[in-house]
Amino acid sequence: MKERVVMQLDALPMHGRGSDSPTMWGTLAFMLLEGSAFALCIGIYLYLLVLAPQWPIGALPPRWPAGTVMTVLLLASLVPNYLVGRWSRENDLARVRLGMVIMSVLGIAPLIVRVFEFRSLNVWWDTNAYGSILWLLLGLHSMHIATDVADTLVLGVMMFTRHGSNSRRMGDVEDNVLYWNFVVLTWLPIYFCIYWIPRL
Amino acid sequence: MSAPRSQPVNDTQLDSAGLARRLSQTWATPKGLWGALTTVDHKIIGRRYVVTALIFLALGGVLALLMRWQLARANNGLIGPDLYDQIFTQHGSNMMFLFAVPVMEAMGIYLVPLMIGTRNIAFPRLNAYSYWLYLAGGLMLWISFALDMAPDVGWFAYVPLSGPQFGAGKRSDIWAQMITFTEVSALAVAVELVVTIFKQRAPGMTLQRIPVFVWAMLVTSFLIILAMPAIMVASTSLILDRLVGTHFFNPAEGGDVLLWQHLFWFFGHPEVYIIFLPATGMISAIIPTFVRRPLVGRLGLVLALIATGVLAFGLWVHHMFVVGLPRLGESFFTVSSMSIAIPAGVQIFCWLATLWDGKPVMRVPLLFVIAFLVTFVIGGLTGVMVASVPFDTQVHDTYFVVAHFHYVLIGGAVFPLMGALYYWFPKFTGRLMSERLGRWVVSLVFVGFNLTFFPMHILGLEGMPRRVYTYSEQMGWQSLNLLSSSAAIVLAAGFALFFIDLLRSLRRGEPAGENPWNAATLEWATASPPPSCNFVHIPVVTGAEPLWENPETIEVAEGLRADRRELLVTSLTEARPVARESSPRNTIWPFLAAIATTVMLIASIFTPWAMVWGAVPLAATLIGWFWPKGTPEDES
Amino acid sequence: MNKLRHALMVLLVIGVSACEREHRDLRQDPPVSAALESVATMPNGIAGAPPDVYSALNKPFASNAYSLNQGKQLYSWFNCKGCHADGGGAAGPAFLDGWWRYGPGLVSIFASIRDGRPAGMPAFKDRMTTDQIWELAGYVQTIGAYSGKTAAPSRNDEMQSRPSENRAPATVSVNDP
Amino acid sequence: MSLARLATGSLVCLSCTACAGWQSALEAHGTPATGLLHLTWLLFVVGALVWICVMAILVLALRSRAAISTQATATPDTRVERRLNRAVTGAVIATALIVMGLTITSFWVARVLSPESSSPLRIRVRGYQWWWQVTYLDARPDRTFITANEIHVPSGRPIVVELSAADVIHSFWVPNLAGKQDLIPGRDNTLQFTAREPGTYRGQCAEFCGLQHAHMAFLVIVDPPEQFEHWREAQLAPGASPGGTQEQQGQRVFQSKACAACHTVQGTSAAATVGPDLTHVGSRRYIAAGLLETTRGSLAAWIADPQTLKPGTNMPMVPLNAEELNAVSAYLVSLK
Repeated sequence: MKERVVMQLDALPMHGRGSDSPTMWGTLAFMLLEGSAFALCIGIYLYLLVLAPQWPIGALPPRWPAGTVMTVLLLASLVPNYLVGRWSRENDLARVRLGMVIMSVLGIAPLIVRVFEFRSLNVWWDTNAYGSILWLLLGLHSMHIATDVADTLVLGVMMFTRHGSNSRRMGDVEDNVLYWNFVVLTWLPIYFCIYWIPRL
Repeated sequence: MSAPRSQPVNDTQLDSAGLARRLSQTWATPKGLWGALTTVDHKIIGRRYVVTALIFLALGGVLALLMRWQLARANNGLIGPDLYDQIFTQHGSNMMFLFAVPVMEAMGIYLVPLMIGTRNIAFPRLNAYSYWLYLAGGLMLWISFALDMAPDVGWFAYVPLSGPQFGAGKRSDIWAQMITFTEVSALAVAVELVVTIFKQRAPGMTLQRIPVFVWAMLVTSFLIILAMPAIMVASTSLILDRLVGTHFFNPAEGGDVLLWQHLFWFFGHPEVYIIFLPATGMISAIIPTFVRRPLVGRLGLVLALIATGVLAFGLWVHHMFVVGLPRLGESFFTVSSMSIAIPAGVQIFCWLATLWDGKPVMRVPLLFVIAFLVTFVIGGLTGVMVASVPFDTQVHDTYFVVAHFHYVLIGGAVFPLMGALYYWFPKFTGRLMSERLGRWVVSLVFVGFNLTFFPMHILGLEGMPRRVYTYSEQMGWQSLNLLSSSAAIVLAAGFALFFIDLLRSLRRGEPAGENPWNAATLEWATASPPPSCNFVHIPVVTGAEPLWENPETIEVAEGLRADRRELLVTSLTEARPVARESSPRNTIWPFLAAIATTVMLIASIFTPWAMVWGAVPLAATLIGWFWPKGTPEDES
Repeated sequence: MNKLRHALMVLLVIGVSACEREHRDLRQDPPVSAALESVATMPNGIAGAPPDVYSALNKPFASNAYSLNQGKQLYSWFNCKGCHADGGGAAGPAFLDGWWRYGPGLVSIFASIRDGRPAGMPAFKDRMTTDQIWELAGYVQTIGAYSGKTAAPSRNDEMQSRPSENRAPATVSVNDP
Repeated sequence: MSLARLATGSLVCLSCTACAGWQSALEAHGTPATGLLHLTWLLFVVGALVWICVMAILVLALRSRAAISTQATATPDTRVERRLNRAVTGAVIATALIVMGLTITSFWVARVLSPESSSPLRIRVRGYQWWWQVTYLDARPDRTFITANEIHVPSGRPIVVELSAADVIHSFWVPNLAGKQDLIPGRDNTLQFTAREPGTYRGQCAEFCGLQHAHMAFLVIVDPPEQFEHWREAQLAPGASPGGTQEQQGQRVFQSKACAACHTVQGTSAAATVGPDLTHVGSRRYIAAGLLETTRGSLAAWIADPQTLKPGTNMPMVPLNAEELNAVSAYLVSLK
């Protein structure tokens, strides 16, 4: 077919940021996917709760200190997270490097606290269905923290290499910031489910 | 800084022949094994997906013939119960997870980028990874079948039969792990399609101008994203119950047997719409071309797609009408199950109106559309019948339901798929499939299908339950089963002829130009088979039927670079150009990551620690995958 | 070329072993069952040699998932729980601690079940068929196993009393909380 | 043409197989099956009418022909477009009305068919892997008894079957009398029906439950009320003591061999509950859950080699010599 040129594209930037970046939309889609998995696990928790004559089954409710420390830690990490997002939008390499180090630390800390959380659940995964769903919920969220921390660490190291000064990497930092917000926000309903519903 | 970068070459600096040569070199996939393992071209991966899925269709079909042979006579000794259980479970799991969903997604992978005028799918490396994972899952299931350790608990593996106490050995674990393989690959493709359709449409392709097939793939992708996590949570908890002793489905320790059915069918019913909606998209693409006029009620069709997608999540309990749920719950699901017939009605009537006003061209793709309309309406009506709770108590888990879902799956999805393959085969290979053989295929398949599955409605009402490996001669089911079994041979002959035509036309098919059917959508604006970069210049769209509005010339945009892989990112609703995004080159990392995932998943059937030490190589391959390679695609 | 042949050989071996573990042998020919009866026990009735037909059958009762699962069903059907509980031991001795008063061998467990033992273990010679006794013996051996077999059965849909046989060694985790 | 041949073919098959319909939903001998049969015919007629209308539209729409090369009309004129849109909207509204009508009919039928009736006969059916344990309850404990695979009920009286599962999910379904209801481990379901006229109606497990799901049948034998009471008294009596010498030897073999370790015969030392209760096995029409008619020969064949007849069954192959086998089968068939 003959072609008739009606539009020139060379003025466009070589890499879109924010809602123009396909990777941001990809992150959103994966958040929707994992969000529905979390919602289903909370659904299972409530389904088993409704069925059980007494909840929690044959165990004391989990000791809440470790979980609360985790929640405070995660919510606190939102502040540096927001800053890193803003610095990356401004392509400020020095501050982003600092921010990534902070976010790496603020990613590993929850994993350590999470070990204490597992010990304060007062139930094993194979004790009964209550224990099983508790460990599934906590395990699934821990996996998401671990994968996001690994992503933050790799991205952090990358910012210190020659690849760091590329605006594409700044886009990746923005996506990582977006995903960490998701990891923190999905923790809130799980926290309420695990620690406070048995005490209602 | 790194080695001095070569001067950027813009497509405006080259003449059209030089540009085509340079682009095909930039987007090329090397020949040989290394090229095959590292390709990220959506056309190669899409074609590979379709071929693999069709091989699984053929294998599953052979299993169906074995079942029909065993059921042809009462008290037949051909196949024992253990092998029969493996065969019907393998037939079901293979058709649903290894053929139907992947082949519909594969048609999307191949066609969506071409129909929206872009050069590759979004996240092409993820696309390669998804194929390798799908292939690994398929091989695992079929090798287990060859080793007499295939799952034997039915394609929906109800607990407690598939649970820790009654599911001896590793058979149910293999089923659950096959789910993990196919679901991760399906989710990956769904994410790619959503982002491709949202962000990489040709300039000017507003929401009203998106082809209905692309709308169908978009709604299907959202169905996958929201439904598949349910089956992944279900199969994960089943493996945890069997391997580390959790109690999700153990009634004695607070679990519940029905929790499995709720989780499975919350995914199960959207799954059948994940298979059906792309088929409606194919019908909506074939009909306009073969009646020489645009679709009637295009907006109605798109809204019907969305309505079907939303309603699909609200009717899973109609699979559980006889498990003793409270009557109020069941009646809610009767309403939702019946009401999903309305969007289906909208689609059927829009197609009929288009056929009514158009000038039908009796070529093979339209014959398959007619076969679809005749068969699917029967399937849809029996669907409305089983939505009624009292009637369902008589026909649930009988051959009536087997007949219903074959009418809506073979009639509703495989017929449109075969029509679509006849329709797009020239675009895939540059050659037309044979019209003469095609007519034989349609008639054999149509007659064979109806004579095989219509008697099953009667068998079901006469009390023949599902999944029985034999029956006694006193039951009076002998003659209908014999009719069904002999007709299955006609159906198999039809499919065999279809595969023969497919293979024969690869070399000896009549060469087809760019647009053999004078169709309207963008994929017919480029060569057949399309060059590696799809479009030398990105097309600009001004109407819903671009090639019918100006048949001779096509408006294009220029300004993309030719020395690196570039495609256009546009805004979500108006498709305004916003950026020149790069598309990754060939890379081996997705293949290595898929191998690491496969090793981890298969090893985790035997020991839970495999998830821990298996994660290390997986992390390594993922880091290798994402680490920037310093190619021109990385500039910004 | 021999690298490929070597890889195929490895796959074949894995395949055959998987085949053995997962095969459902529903019917034992009567002569084979009769042959399985002839166990040569030592004079004190503790250890002994299995009949050679047992190894000809490729030792199904210790490695076949279906026969171990049937053994677990027989364990609850014939009320072994009455004296041995879930393996923790009550009136009868425990199996979980991995200490076998009459030896850990499959033959001595078979002999214990078939001929009974002095301190109160009844003889099941006329109460169970030979295949059933072998299946039960194979299963009882997995309760006290130190490392979980791939073919070992998983938990029952009953109250949880201890980690299931496929999560051996049960002894270690039974003691801590 | 193929459709016409198909329709006549299926109608012919329909007629000749209806005679053996003792497990067919198309033969109703009780409530709610009769109501369900009417609903089936209604749904079939409505469905057939809708299908015929749609096919008529399709055939008429395909009457004109064209070649693929004919020029496509990119923008058809709006008047035709508006007329077609109105036709489609009309058809969709018709679909909605039909669907609403069917929904309301379904609710009405569901409500009509499940009346709460007074003083039903309560029978407890418990599903095992691949047979049915039937327990007749009574106010006085000594008048409750256990049987297997065959359920006698009085005609004309409402029956409530309490369903529970011992291992996996099964489904209790006797199409001539009622729709199916699942037996779910950990849950108690009930099914209610009333048999109108006496007769023998066959049912079968309808939820895949493992190797022998195909041979897990049961009979519902509807007797006139006084014949039912007579049968019930007979079932309460302990097992008949063996008459002839062969039957006595059979009883001795039964008690000494592995049989007594799984089965119960009331009034004898055999009291194990792993397998079905054999106190009145001779009076049942079938053995092994509807697999074989009850005769001395079938009993001998079943005891001699159960795995060949029902591969995967939990019944072991107890080694008996010919004389013991004859004696045991004579004894069992004498337990009327």
